[in-house]
Amino acid sequence: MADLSVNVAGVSFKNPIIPASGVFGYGHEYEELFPLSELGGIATKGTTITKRNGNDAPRIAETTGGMLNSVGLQNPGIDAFIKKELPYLMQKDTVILANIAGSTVKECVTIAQQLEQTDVHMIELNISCPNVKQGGMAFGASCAGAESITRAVRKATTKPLVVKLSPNVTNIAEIAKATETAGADALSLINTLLGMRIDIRSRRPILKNNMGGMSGAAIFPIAVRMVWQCANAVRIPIIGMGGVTTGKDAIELMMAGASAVQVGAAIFTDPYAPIRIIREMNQWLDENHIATARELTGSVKPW
Amino acid sequence: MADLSVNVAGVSFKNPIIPASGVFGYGHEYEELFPLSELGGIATKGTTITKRNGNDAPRIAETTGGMLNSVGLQNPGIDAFIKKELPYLMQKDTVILANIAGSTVKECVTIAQQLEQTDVHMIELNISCPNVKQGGMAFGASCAGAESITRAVRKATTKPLVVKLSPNVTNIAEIAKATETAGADALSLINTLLGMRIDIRSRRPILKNNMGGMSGAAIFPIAVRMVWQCANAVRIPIIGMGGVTTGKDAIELMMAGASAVQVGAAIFTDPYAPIRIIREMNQWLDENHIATARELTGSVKPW
Amino acid sequence: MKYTQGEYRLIRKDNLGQDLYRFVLECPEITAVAAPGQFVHILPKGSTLRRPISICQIDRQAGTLTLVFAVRGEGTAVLADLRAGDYVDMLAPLGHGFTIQPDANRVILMGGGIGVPPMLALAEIYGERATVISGFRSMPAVMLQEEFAKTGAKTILCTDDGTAGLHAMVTEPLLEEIRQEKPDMICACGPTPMLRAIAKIAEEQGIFCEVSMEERMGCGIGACLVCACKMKLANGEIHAAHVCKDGPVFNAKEVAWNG
Amino acid sequence: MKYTQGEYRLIRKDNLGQDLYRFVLECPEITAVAAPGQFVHILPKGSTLRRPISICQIDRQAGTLTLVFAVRGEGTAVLADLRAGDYVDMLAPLGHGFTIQPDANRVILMGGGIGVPPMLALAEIYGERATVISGFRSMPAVMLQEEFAKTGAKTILCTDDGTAGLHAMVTEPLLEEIRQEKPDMICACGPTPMLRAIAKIAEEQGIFCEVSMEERMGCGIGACLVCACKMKLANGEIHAAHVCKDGPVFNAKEVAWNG
Ligand SMILES: Cc1cc2nc3c(=O)[nH]c(=O)nc-3n(C[C@H](O)[C@H](O)[C@H](O)COP(=O)(O)OP(=O)(O)OC[C@H]3O[C@@H](n4cnc5c(N)ncnc54)[C@H](O)[C@@H]3O)c2cc1C
Ligand SMILES: Cc1cc2nc3c(=O)[nH]c(=O)nc-3n(C[C@H](O)[C@H](O)[C@H](O)COP(=O)(O)OP(=O)(O)OC[C@H]3O[C@@H](n4cnc5c(N)ncnc54)[C@H](O)[C@@H]3O)c2cc1C
Ligand SMILES: Cc1cc2nc3c(=O)[nH]c(=O)nc-3n(C[C@H](O)[C@H](O)[C@H](O)COP(=O)(O)O)c2cc1C
Ligand SMILES: Cc1cc2nc3c(=O)[nH]c(=O)nc-3n(C[C@H](O)[C@H](O)[C@H](O)COP(=O)(O)O)c2cc1C
Ligand code: FES
Ligand code: FES
Repeated sequence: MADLSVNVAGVSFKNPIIPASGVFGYGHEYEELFPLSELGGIATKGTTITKRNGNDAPRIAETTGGMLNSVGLQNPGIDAFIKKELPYLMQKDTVILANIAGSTVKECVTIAQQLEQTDVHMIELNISCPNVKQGGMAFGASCAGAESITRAVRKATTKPLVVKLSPNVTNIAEIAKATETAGADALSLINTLLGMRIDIRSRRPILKNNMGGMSGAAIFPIAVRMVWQCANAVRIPIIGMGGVTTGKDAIELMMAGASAVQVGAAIFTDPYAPIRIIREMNQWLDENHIATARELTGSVKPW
Repeated sequence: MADLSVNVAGVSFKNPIIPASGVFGYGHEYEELFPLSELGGIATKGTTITKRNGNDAPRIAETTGGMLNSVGLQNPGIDAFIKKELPYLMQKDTVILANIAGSTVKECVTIAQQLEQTDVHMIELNISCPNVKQGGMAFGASCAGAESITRAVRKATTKPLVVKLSPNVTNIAEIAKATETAGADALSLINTLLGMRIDIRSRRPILKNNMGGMSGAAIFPIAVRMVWQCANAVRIPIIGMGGVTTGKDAIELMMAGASAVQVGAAIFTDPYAPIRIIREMNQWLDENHIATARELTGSVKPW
Repeated sequence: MKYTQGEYRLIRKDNLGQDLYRFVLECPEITAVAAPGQFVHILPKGSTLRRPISICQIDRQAGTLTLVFAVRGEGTAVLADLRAGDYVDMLAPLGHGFTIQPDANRVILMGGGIGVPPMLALAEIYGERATVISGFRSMPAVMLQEEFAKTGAKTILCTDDGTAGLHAMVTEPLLEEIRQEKPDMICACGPTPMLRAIAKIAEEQGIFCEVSMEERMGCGIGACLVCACKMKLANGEIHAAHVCKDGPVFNAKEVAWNG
Repeated sequence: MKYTQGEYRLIRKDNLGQDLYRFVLECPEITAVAAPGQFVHILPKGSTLRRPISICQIDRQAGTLTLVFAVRGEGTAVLADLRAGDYVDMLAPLGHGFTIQPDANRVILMGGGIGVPPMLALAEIYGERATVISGFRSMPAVMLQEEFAKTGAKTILCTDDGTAGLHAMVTEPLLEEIRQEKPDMICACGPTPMLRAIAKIAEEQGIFCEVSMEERMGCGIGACLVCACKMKLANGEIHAAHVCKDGPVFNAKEVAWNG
């Protein structure tokens, strides 16, 4: 049994695997299948100040090796999150990352301030949601935007602050640097890539929102590249994600520079994916006589 | 039999299907399998002024639903192209798009001037190659870069000028507009997305160039989205590509806004892909009682 | 809710018509807890997303579930290629089924097209107390009429083109049946316009009505919020419920039909 | 070059050792034009890219090709799951084989590991005029020795760990064989360090030597320029040749071994 524990920005994880924000709700539904305590952590659904119903359905489409979603940040709002969801989650003996997604800097600051009063372990600031008209990706698309929102939220919280980056940019390493400068404790990437599918019979986009965010195995090479570029650009740790489906994928992303790994769309294909990935990592490490998962981080040797 | 003919920037194609630059060489090898005259057109391998050997091997890696390449513009140089390859191609009764990829504006202008003396039908200016250190994607990553190189090449040629855009940007519609303003007659998109894969046993990137361009079915939703965004931003026609594998994919990309469609990685899976796609388009149009392929272009109705 | 995920053996496969298949699957632990109106979430090999298919019959004794599905796209085409003896990856049983009223005297079950199969599990419960009104486009699409007859239920068949049964929409015999004797409940599954029309009739006549809704899904268990369906809350507010967990069966009155 | 693409029937499949398989495929139009040293480009179901596999035996009369491959990654694992009777998508025969010298008196065929199989098609041509030196890591990896013996060729077996045959690198018996009688030609296939060592010996001894090179491929027919292999031109310039079309068999002297 290899030692799978990792540390990200001072927070200890029993293993590096974290269901990604948005695919896992607040965990309840998966407790029917496995104990949440087996997970390294849980990233909760993006929270706004007030309740949001999200975009109109259909909100999902399949693509080769992946999928598109346009949920659009449906959530019960920060008060309901803190009162109804968090107390339950905080008992689960796993790291809780509260994903926040305000549509203005002020809104994000308010949410962070409210979370400051809770026991949540980390804040994951989503500056990269492609499915909302205001805020979301707009913050993450420029260095100035990323820097200013990070700086503001940084001031509002003493909790470890993870900033979640968008892949829909020309130079993600520059944005990573701006975020580091502004005080982020860690980065998480990648969020979804903006995509579209059309039903050719009806000549209408499949998603009611026309476009949506692409995730799943198809985007994995882009995630590996971006994690590697960011790891070369910043000193803060990176939580990698994007298309991770197997233990080997998680190991590859860690070699590229990730300290921990989130799993999204793969959970739709296999609801046990996070647990399977932990088991597969363990097995590969043992077979290759590697004692700790930690030593994988950033160990790729470029040509 | 539906009428498959299309017109792009004044050039008539017998059908909308064109093997993409880089996957089809100069066509010789595929003549063993089918007559080149069955194709709508052929986009030739990117040409520089002098001969280039390209990057070191390995230059290819497989990914879920796609692949990465890092060929890096190996080609015999413009003189050899004009003397040895073009005369043969020009006899093939299909539209020839000469793809050019200089590493400086001046180089692109020189190549365009040399092609001006030939019968080649269109010039496809590649401002988006992710696999070379100079030029390439650097031109295509900013509006100013795209505009200045397009303007310079525009002055150097009277031939229809197609500018090939990179998907590795924050806002492709803005770059499309800059290119239109600078005098492009058409756009082609998307080139490959920058990606990476690591061999976890050796902890080395699979590609000797570390990173490479991702193509194939996996990127199709991104191509549909970008073609749609550009079609909504410019008035010049668009040649769409990126992951097209079936006749239905080609139809979807045309509905998103493409007037013609290039086929790349799919040819590696099925060397008959372009011919099969033409047949499948024909069949779908007939089944759906659609008389011409032309009427597909831009016919999606957004929600 | 109690669900499991696993590979279950396909013990029988029948072709019920063009692009229409019936699967009988051996899955005792699912059968033990499944109820009419619930669905299974099947993974076609090679797909990222699972496909929701309603439960058609539940045989607790044999430990088998029956499903009926139409080939619509790539995933259902892959499923249609499976052979008896193959294994099927299912996450099931999911969702919220129809309310079962043990004391009901009269229940009307309404199915339209591929919405007909889930009515069978209900007909097997209500037997002679049920009237099944099923509608299809045309004769070749008609299915399961013998199976419904076997339950003892009264069956009324309609086709849009009159090639089999009544040349009528399902709402015509529904109104006639209500006139004859007001039912305790109406259960319905089918295309949204049909459900909307039935819901309107039920509301006007003051009959309790449940409808099974369709929406594209991700997780299938209520975690991803993909399968939104708009509901009117008592206070008039619009709320996005989720077909996979809050449904697929909803009280017809609560659905925001124009939302 | 003349090649075709199609689905060809796998008529026999043997397991030759751990993760090592032999396929016999029925493909008369390919067999008719195939030559030793050429390869086939096989598409595993679900892959984007084909896998190059060398031709091991060519039986023109039966219209069959034999291939031997090791399971290395996902694609070869999918191939290993095929059963006799299944169809295999091949683009073949591709590339440039070994120069056949009908008048040669003595040819040395050198194979290392999974580079051994292509030597069999040559041994079947040269028979007693051939000496086959094959090297493997260890006994369990040894293969095809009986088949080589049947051709009438002299066979010399080496293993890195001495568990079968000589405890030696293949270059040791090569030097010994050359000492005994200088061959007209050396043909080799195997890992690059082995080929480099053989090329050096051949050059020093002035023996014509051809080597089969490996590189990752896209199209397999010379169009995409993916499979670059550096060659020294006569003028000393370095040129990127392509394994799929200019090779896989190259004159050992022309390969830029350090490039
Ligand atoms: C609760 C529920 C119960 C259902 N019961 C049945 C049934 O008993 N028999 C039956 O034939 N069909 C049923 N359907 C519809 C069935 O799920 C779709 O026909 C099927 O998912 C289409 O998949 P595909 O691979 O053929 O299409 P594709 O177009 O390849 O599917 C792509 C994606 O879209 C989704 N999708 C496409 N159409 C639908 C749809 N109409 N509803 C939901 N998702 C869709 C798929 O699940 C998949 O995620 C049910 C749907 C729901 C929501
Ligand atoms: C001309 C030639 C002849 C060959 N002959 C044989 C043979 O007779 N028997 C045999 O077992 N192997 C042979 N190989 C090697 C064989 O092609 C690889 O082992 C195989 O492609 C690996 O595929 P995979 O699906 O197992 O690996 P994956 O890692 O899943 O493959 C991913 C991609 O990388 C490519 N790739 C990975 N390793 C290699 C490699 N070593 N060489 C070329 N491409 C590679 C694959 O083709 C595929 O495109 C030959 C290679 C070449 C170039
Ligand atoms: C249905 C769905 C909903 C998502 N919602 C959120 C969200 O609320 N906040 C967020 O930061 N990311 C959200 N994401 C993005 C994922 O957290 C993750 O970044 C992305 O899906 C890439 O990982 P994957 O390829 O493993 O899915 C969502 C993704 C999906 C598929
Ligand atoms: C091996 C390879 C080489 C390529 N070379 C070029 C090139 O020289 N010039 C160019 O503009 N695009 C080049 N491309 C990009 C393709 O023309 C096309 O834009 C891209 O592959 C997306 O299409 P696809 O998904 O259908 O492959 C190359 C692509 C591949 C796979
Ligand atoms: S499908 Fe995930 S919430 Fe319904
Ligand atoms: S693989 Fe395409 S040129 Fe060799």
